[in-house]
Amino acid sequence: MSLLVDAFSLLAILAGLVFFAAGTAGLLRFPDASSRLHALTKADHLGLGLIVLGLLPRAEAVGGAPRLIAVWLLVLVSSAAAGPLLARLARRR
Amino acid sequence: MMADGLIAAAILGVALATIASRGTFTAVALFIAYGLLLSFAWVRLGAIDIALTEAAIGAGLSGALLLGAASRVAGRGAAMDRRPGRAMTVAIALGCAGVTAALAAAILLLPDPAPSLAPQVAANIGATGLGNPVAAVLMSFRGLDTLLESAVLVLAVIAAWSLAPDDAWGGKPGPMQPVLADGPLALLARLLPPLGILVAVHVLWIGKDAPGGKFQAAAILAAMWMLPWMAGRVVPPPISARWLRVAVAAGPALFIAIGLAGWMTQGAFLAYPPGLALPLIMVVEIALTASIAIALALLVIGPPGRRA
Amino acid sequence: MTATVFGLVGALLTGIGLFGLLARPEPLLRILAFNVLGGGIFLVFGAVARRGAGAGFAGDPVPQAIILTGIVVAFAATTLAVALLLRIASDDESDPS
Amino acid sequence: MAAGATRFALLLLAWAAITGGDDMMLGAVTAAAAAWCSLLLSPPGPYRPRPTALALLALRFPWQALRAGVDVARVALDPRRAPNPGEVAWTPRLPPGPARDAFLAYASLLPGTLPAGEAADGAVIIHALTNHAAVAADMTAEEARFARAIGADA
Repeated sequence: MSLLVDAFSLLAILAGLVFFAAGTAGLLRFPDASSRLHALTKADHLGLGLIVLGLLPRAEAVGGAPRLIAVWLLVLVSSAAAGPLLARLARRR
Repeated sequence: MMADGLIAAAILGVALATIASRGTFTAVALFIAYGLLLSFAWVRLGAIDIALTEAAIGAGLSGALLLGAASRVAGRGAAMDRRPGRAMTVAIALGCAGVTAALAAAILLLPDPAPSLAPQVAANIGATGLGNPVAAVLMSFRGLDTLLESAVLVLAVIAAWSLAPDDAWGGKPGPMQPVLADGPLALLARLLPPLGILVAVHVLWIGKDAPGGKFQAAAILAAMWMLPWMAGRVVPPPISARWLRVAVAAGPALFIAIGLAGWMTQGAFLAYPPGLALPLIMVVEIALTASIAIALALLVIGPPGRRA
Repeated sequence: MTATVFGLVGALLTGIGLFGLLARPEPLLRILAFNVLGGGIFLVFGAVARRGAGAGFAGDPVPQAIILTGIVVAFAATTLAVALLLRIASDDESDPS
Repeated sequence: MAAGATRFALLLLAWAAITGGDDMMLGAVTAAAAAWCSLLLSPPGPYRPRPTALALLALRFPWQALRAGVDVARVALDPRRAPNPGEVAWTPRLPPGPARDAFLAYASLLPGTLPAGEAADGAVIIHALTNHAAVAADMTAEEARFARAIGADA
């Protein structure tokens, strides 16, 4: 059972890292500011979401798991607002 | 060990890039990354309280302040010194290398076992009722430092305000903000402050037993106040408002009053009566949080500026 | 080990920040360099705190608390420097002579 | 009043999540202050959210986030695929205001779309990473779903 949980954690965290790497690759490779923002907002929060998913079964204290989810939600809200904000500024240049 | 090496290399690379960068905007962006990487270093050094403060104040509030400054001095020939000549640059580099070598030698030649006050803190922490040793040092063992520091913030606000041009004195702090009824910033200004209040109170309250406390909480509250302010959703008070001035000074004033009371009753400035230490410390913590939050926000926004 | 690594990083950052402070003529970059320098000093002090770990604490809490105080005071100094810089810039603009 | 009570309850729940259920008395005081702040910054709007439609939207979101992330990751990591960015003007049905802002923020997390400012005629500029042709229709469909969830389609 715990082996299964460990495998799940490992897989989810590895997948999360892949998306972080993809987001960074997009940040470096994409031609314009808005495309780079696509990479940051979409790949990074998915990566973080997968890492949070992988950490959920390992959260020790009571409240550890909801706190992890709260972190993800806050990052989601801030990236959802920051993406359009920066895209708007980049377009005005 | 590998994590330490990677973090160290990243910090050094970002610091070098900050110093060497051409544009001020790039330099500020790199500096924010520097602050965030430093907080990783603090986690590795077992100093979670410092990591939180560095991320909130060293990277967050400083970043907002410096980005604003960079956009306002961009394209203006602000007064500049002469660039040092080649020989002078080499001399400066040699001198700085000497400073680094001396500090590095001091680190490598530290006595073993290192001198430490940790046992004394552990022996006396029970008297404060606190579980977080850093909070105990800040509020009790070295309470005078914390008191002076909160006074520094009040003085910094006074000094910054006194830089306002004569015709702007008494006006609203900071440059004029355009009112944004809609848009992403307005959305954040609606959504985030209630959640930020929850997180700040949690960070303040948990600070008595775990990493956290007034500075981290005050930095979050300051950001939550500035956000609707920048989106034009709340009207900032003019710096002539009496309640604003009272609020900035109230926390340190209460700290001094309790310190004096300790002098009267216990015979030492800032001594807490036995059994009452924890409630008194928490009252001062809460009052200081409010004062520090307002002071931090006022410092980031800056003095009133000329109306364009 | 960790303490030594970050202590040496602090020493290097102090040198880097000091060089930027003295060698770069742009005022805002000097403010940034001053903060890089401050971060280095704090890290040196933090390495000393880490070596003083004991009595169940991950580091000596006294230097840790002083560093915390230092970060806030350095921030106050930075805001003041920025306010001065912006005031000078706006005076230059309104009075170009 | 009802809006205030709902927000208070949600914020108290958030407190319980963050703290793990400790100090609920302090949590109640804090949530009350936060709810007051929320009402001040964002007075209740005319819409009444529909719980089922909202839950469906929330359940659909992880799938959408996965699609969006895979989409970007494929373009970013595959050297043979290059991004083909472009801008599409799209006219939202939601009137300007918090509801439209919230939808546009939500849309920035959906596959392939990133709102990037307003055009002159009340349209919104959508920055698309690859597939421009389908963007406007997709946005309209998503907007309808979103409007149903927050009760803005009546």
